[in-house]
Amino acid sequence: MAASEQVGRVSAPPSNRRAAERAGQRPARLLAATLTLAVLLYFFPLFHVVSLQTQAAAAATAAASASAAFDPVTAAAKFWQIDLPAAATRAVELPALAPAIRANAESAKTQFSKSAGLGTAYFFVRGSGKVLSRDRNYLRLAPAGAESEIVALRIGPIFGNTVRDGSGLLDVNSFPGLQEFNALAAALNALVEKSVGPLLREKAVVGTTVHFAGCAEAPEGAAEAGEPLLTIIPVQAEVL
Amino acid sequence: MSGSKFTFSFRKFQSLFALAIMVGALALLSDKFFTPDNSWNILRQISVNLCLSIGMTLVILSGGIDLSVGAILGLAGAVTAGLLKNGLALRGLEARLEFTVTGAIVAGIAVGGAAGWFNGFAITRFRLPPFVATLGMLSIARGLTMLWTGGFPVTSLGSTFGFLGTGAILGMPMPVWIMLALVGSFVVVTQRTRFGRHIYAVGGNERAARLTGLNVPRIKLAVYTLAGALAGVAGLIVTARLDSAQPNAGLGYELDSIAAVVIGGTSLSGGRGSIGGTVLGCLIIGVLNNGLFLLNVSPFWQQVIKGLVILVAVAIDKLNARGRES
Amino acid sequence: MSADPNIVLAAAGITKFFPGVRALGGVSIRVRRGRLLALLGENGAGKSTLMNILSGVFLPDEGTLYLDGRTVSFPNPSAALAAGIAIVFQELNLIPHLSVAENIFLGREPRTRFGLIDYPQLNAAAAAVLKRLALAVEPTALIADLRVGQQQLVEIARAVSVDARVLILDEPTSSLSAHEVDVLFSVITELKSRGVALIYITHKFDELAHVCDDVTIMRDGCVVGESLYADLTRDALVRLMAGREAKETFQKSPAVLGDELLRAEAICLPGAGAGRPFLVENISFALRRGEVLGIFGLVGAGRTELLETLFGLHAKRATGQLSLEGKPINFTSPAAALAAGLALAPEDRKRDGLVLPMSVAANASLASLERTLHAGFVSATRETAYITPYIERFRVKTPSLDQLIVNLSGGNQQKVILAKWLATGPKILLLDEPTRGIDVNAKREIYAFIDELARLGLGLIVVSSELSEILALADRVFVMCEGRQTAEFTRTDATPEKILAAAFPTKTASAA
Amino acid sequence: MKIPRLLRVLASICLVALTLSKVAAAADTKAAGNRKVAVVVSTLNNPWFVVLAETARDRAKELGFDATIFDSQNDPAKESQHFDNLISSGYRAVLFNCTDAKGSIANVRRAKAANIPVFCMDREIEANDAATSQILSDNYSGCVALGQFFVEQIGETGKYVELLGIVADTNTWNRSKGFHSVVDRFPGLKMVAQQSAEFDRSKALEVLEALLQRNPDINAVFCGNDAMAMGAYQALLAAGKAGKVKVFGFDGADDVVKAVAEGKIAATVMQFPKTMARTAAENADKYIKGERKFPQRTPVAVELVTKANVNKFGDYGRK
Repeated sequence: MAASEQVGRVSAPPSNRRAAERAGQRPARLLAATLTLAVLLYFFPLFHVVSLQTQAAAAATAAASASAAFDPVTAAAKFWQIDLPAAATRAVELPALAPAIRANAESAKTQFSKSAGLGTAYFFVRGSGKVLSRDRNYLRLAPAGAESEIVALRIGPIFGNTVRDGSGLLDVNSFPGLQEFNALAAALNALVEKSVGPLLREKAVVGTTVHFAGCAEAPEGAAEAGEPLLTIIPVQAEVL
Repeated sequence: MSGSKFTFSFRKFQSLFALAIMVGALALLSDKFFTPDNSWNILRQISVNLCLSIGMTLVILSGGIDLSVGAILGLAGAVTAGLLKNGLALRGLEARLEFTVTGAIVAGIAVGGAAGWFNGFAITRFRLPPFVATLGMLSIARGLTMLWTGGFPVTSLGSTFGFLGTGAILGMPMPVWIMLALVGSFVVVTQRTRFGRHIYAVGGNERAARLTGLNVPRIKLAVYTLAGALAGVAGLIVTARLDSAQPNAGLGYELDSIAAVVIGGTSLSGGRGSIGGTVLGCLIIGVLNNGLFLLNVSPFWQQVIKGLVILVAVAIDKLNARGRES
Repeated sequence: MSADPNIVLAAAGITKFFPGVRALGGVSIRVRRGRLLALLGENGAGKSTLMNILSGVFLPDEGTLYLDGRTVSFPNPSAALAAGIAIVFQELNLIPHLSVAENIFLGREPRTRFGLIDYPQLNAAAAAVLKRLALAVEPTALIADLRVGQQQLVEIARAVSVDARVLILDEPTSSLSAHEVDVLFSVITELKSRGVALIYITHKFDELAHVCDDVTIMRDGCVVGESLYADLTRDALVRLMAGREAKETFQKSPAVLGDELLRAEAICLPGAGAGRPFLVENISFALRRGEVLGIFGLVGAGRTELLETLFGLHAKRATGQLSLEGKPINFTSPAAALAAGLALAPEDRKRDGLVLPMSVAANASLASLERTLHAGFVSATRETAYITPYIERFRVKTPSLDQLIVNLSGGNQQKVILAKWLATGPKILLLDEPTRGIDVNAKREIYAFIDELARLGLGLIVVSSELSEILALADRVFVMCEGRQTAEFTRTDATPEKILAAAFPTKTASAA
Repeated sequence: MKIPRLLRVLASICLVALTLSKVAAAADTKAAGNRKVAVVVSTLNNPWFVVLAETARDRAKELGFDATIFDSQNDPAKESQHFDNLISSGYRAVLFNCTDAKGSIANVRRAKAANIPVFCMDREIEANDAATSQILSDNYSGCVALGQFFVEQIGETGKYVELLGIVADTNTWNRSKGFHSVVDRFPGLKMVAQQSAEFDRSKALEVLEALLQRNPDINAVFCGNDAMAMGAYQALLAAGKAGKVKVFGFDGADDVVKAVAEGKIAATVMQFPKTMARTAAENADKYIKGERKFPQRTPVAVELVTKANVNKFGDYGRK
């Protein structure tokens, strides 16, 4: 039966010869693969080992160059020593500002205020006044030339962008970004706390007169009687 | 049943018909559609999904599902970017490994493969349903990505690495080269290798495959490992294109990928489908995305339309399947 | 049509097309009250398609259905069921993780006043139905815990419980034990006496004598004969079915025994959970080259488990000693058994044997893909060249090698499985119910192949629950019952009575 | 036979989809000619960003543009696709709300190289030479103000928990840093827990419920956005601590502004999405008309909303 011979042929056990050949080739192939891999790795290494000392040195220089790019403390100190005192002489006088606010807060804002970007308006204001009372964070003054009003001077911790934006001199676009601009505000606040705060806390007792220049957020309307018209963060102060 | 041959060949080309209809309609509706620029756009845009979908096709052909590819994409991208940027500190040895671009790429793919291997291990060794095992890996890989990056993107990876995502050779963008190479290789793997045939057998009938002497666990392990490694490649492309590894990169990509595979005619119950179909599936999704964009369709409507297309594709597939089996 | 008031259900001129093929061409049948109509025909003759149309699974493309003389149309199975037509399919359609009672009354559950399922009533009703079928299972048992034969009976119970006017049974006995078949026949007799009309599809002619009244024979989508059963001889039946003269009995050539191939000693397989402590208990035997060893046993006797154990499928649980050609071996996996030269064609082709979404060629070459490699890649040319002789040798009827295996008839599917295993060049072939659900002609062909393979020096183990099959094929028979080896006979001293006596358990408590 | 029918189904579905697109497109298209402006927004999954995107689109339409919104779904890669598409189909300008300060730079640079100006809204990109202008919400400063109010409300001693947003988001940290720049100055104020609730209302509810188990004695909760503030309030309500524990949010969402008025939430910070969106659209208009001088960054101040001034706010801005 021809057909059964065919089954006989194809149903013979699997050729062991071929399997043996394959097994013989295996180590050779493995060797070839390893060699190829080694050559590849030599020309295209996956990584280099760097000791931590070298790396620390490199990191230090990197940090140095990074800080050279922008250092809020240096920038703040420069502004504080040079630009701000010059601007203080051009600040609006409190006796002129106070009645203007009392008359119309909105037009006072358009006339006298400064701001960075869109939004909060600030006054840069100077004047003097007699200390009426004080607590941990504020002095309350009766300003000279506008004795019917009250203003508050901040002597506690300083937060926010009032000092940075109040002078109208600083523009976010001369800094790398908003984060740096905010860091500058914090550095300026620290300078206020360090150089103005202690002086006022120490000397400005009730009854003394304080000369000051400082920044204040523009109010939306005139305050109720007995409440401070402005809350000023002093950047310069002198106690008589 | 001599007619089933005809059904089969129609089935093979139904996605092609759909694609042809869409391309024709879009070419009529928008003069911007059939431009070389826009064509490259579409190809570049589908490259990431296609990388994931090749792996997903293998997994689905084998009768499983992989929900973790998007998360693995994120992890691999983050590892590559992190190694490239910061290297790897060896605590005890007072030294650090500074990775070359090749090294970082290999590491990214290896991490993807390792995560995929773990999927396969959980599925074969502990008999977890693939859905559960890869759902777990989804969360694990996301968490590892967060740990590795601290939740922040890793950026500025250098132009050599960036070439993978933004470069071009002979006028063809790199992601498209990578995609074509992978498609070519895996068409061969699925159609012309024993391993490929075994994937179909395992997905078509796992018990029969086992009784035929196939090492089913080893095949599954390989399939999930490959899917992970391919997700790693996709992660490299995404990272290189953005020059940044986002900790939440790849969020939800597993669903796009499953959609592409299903639209491409691969059966979710395994054993039936092809890489070619998946390429069409990705193209359909890509052309649809692009077309809806060019036609100024509101983003809310876009999602509805995409969902409808998936439903219609699968419904047609089911109708055909019913016709064939009767 | 309405001439005979006894005709309950009639179909006239039913035609049905599937893509590219005409499955039915103008078929007419009549089913009478209180009578059983046997529908006979080879696989692929169109019987199942016709039943699917009668039970509302498909709509016919042409033709009319009449119920009590009135034209009806069943757009879906529930419409047919509502009209009183119930069907038990050949493949089981049960939900494994629901209880027996829940399966029987699925979709028709009795409710309490609050709309919740009334479990006491459900279980009581189920118990009554089970009792009618003499099926000793609890209504609350899970389907998954039942044996296949019991599941088949539950399926029948479901159809009986609807009080159908027409009951269609598609090969109901394929996985039933002889005892269970007897119970089924008495239920059929009872149903007939109550006026139920039955349609019965089977390949086992022996069964017809017990229950059959009318016969309709189909071939190639057409009715080729209608008769009273009493008027037909067996030869006439087979001739009508095959469309040619067919000799039903098979003569095996005498065995030429060679060296010992396989020796099994004290094979044990502990049960996985509840039930018997051992599925296979202390089985020993030897198989020689050129020998066909038949294993007979009722469903659940442990025959399938024994074959699976031999094939390395239960490597972790099984104990005992195997030796191949005199050398002790230990199979840790099917792959190891395959490499040693064993091959197993499983009982449930669709579940365990075939990869349905793959082509004929891919199924046939799956176990021997390494022979089709060219430079490490699967070569379609080599695959075709390698596999074609086997496909032709087994006379597989397929339009092409690229045809999906799912489109082939059961007999041809089985032949592809045999081709697949022969292509690996095995020494020992384990065949578990090799002709289950296969038509007469294909069955005879497969017997001839088994004979031929034995003559070529292979060792074969054939497991079957068909006594005639074992008697026709086996050189030696051993009988299993409840996992144990209860008797062994040579070809000459094996008689049906002796074999059956050994197959039935001595204690009736756990009647299989 | 089935095949032709399937084909018909397929074809008709495609046609329906395309007709739908056409209808939707027609609704979006009024101006003729190429005056296409894209609004690319990080997510539409949060009402705040929907307001931002829709205001930008509507303002651009008022200015005679054909404006379309693109949703990046918080994914820089999707955003990148949008940029590729809009570059190749010739858009005139992009009003842009980025997904990531660093990850989005490459996209903006690609647009710039194709001569398409990009106007950032709300979120900053960390480059000075890529976008034409950036209208930014100053999250840090907003939280500085909120921190000051927090200290006023709680006093200088107490315990609080912080619910962070998505940890990968720059604004999460800008807000947290701004808040801590104030509150950390007061050593009596102890943060007993800091956890992420991913800007999500229901996550915040879960996280705070868990935290309350361990820290039943807290005085306040600071939340990185308003959705989390509402979630935190619900958790406190369930624990019977509403009113005893003060909740602080950020964004100025409508429901929170109302809750501030009712005293359920102590304070939030109003960002002005409408102002930013309108300014960006107007800048784009000016650019197309020929103007080239724009400040790189324009911070938009944010304002503290408390019970004292809540009546001035509403509808994502000042009334």
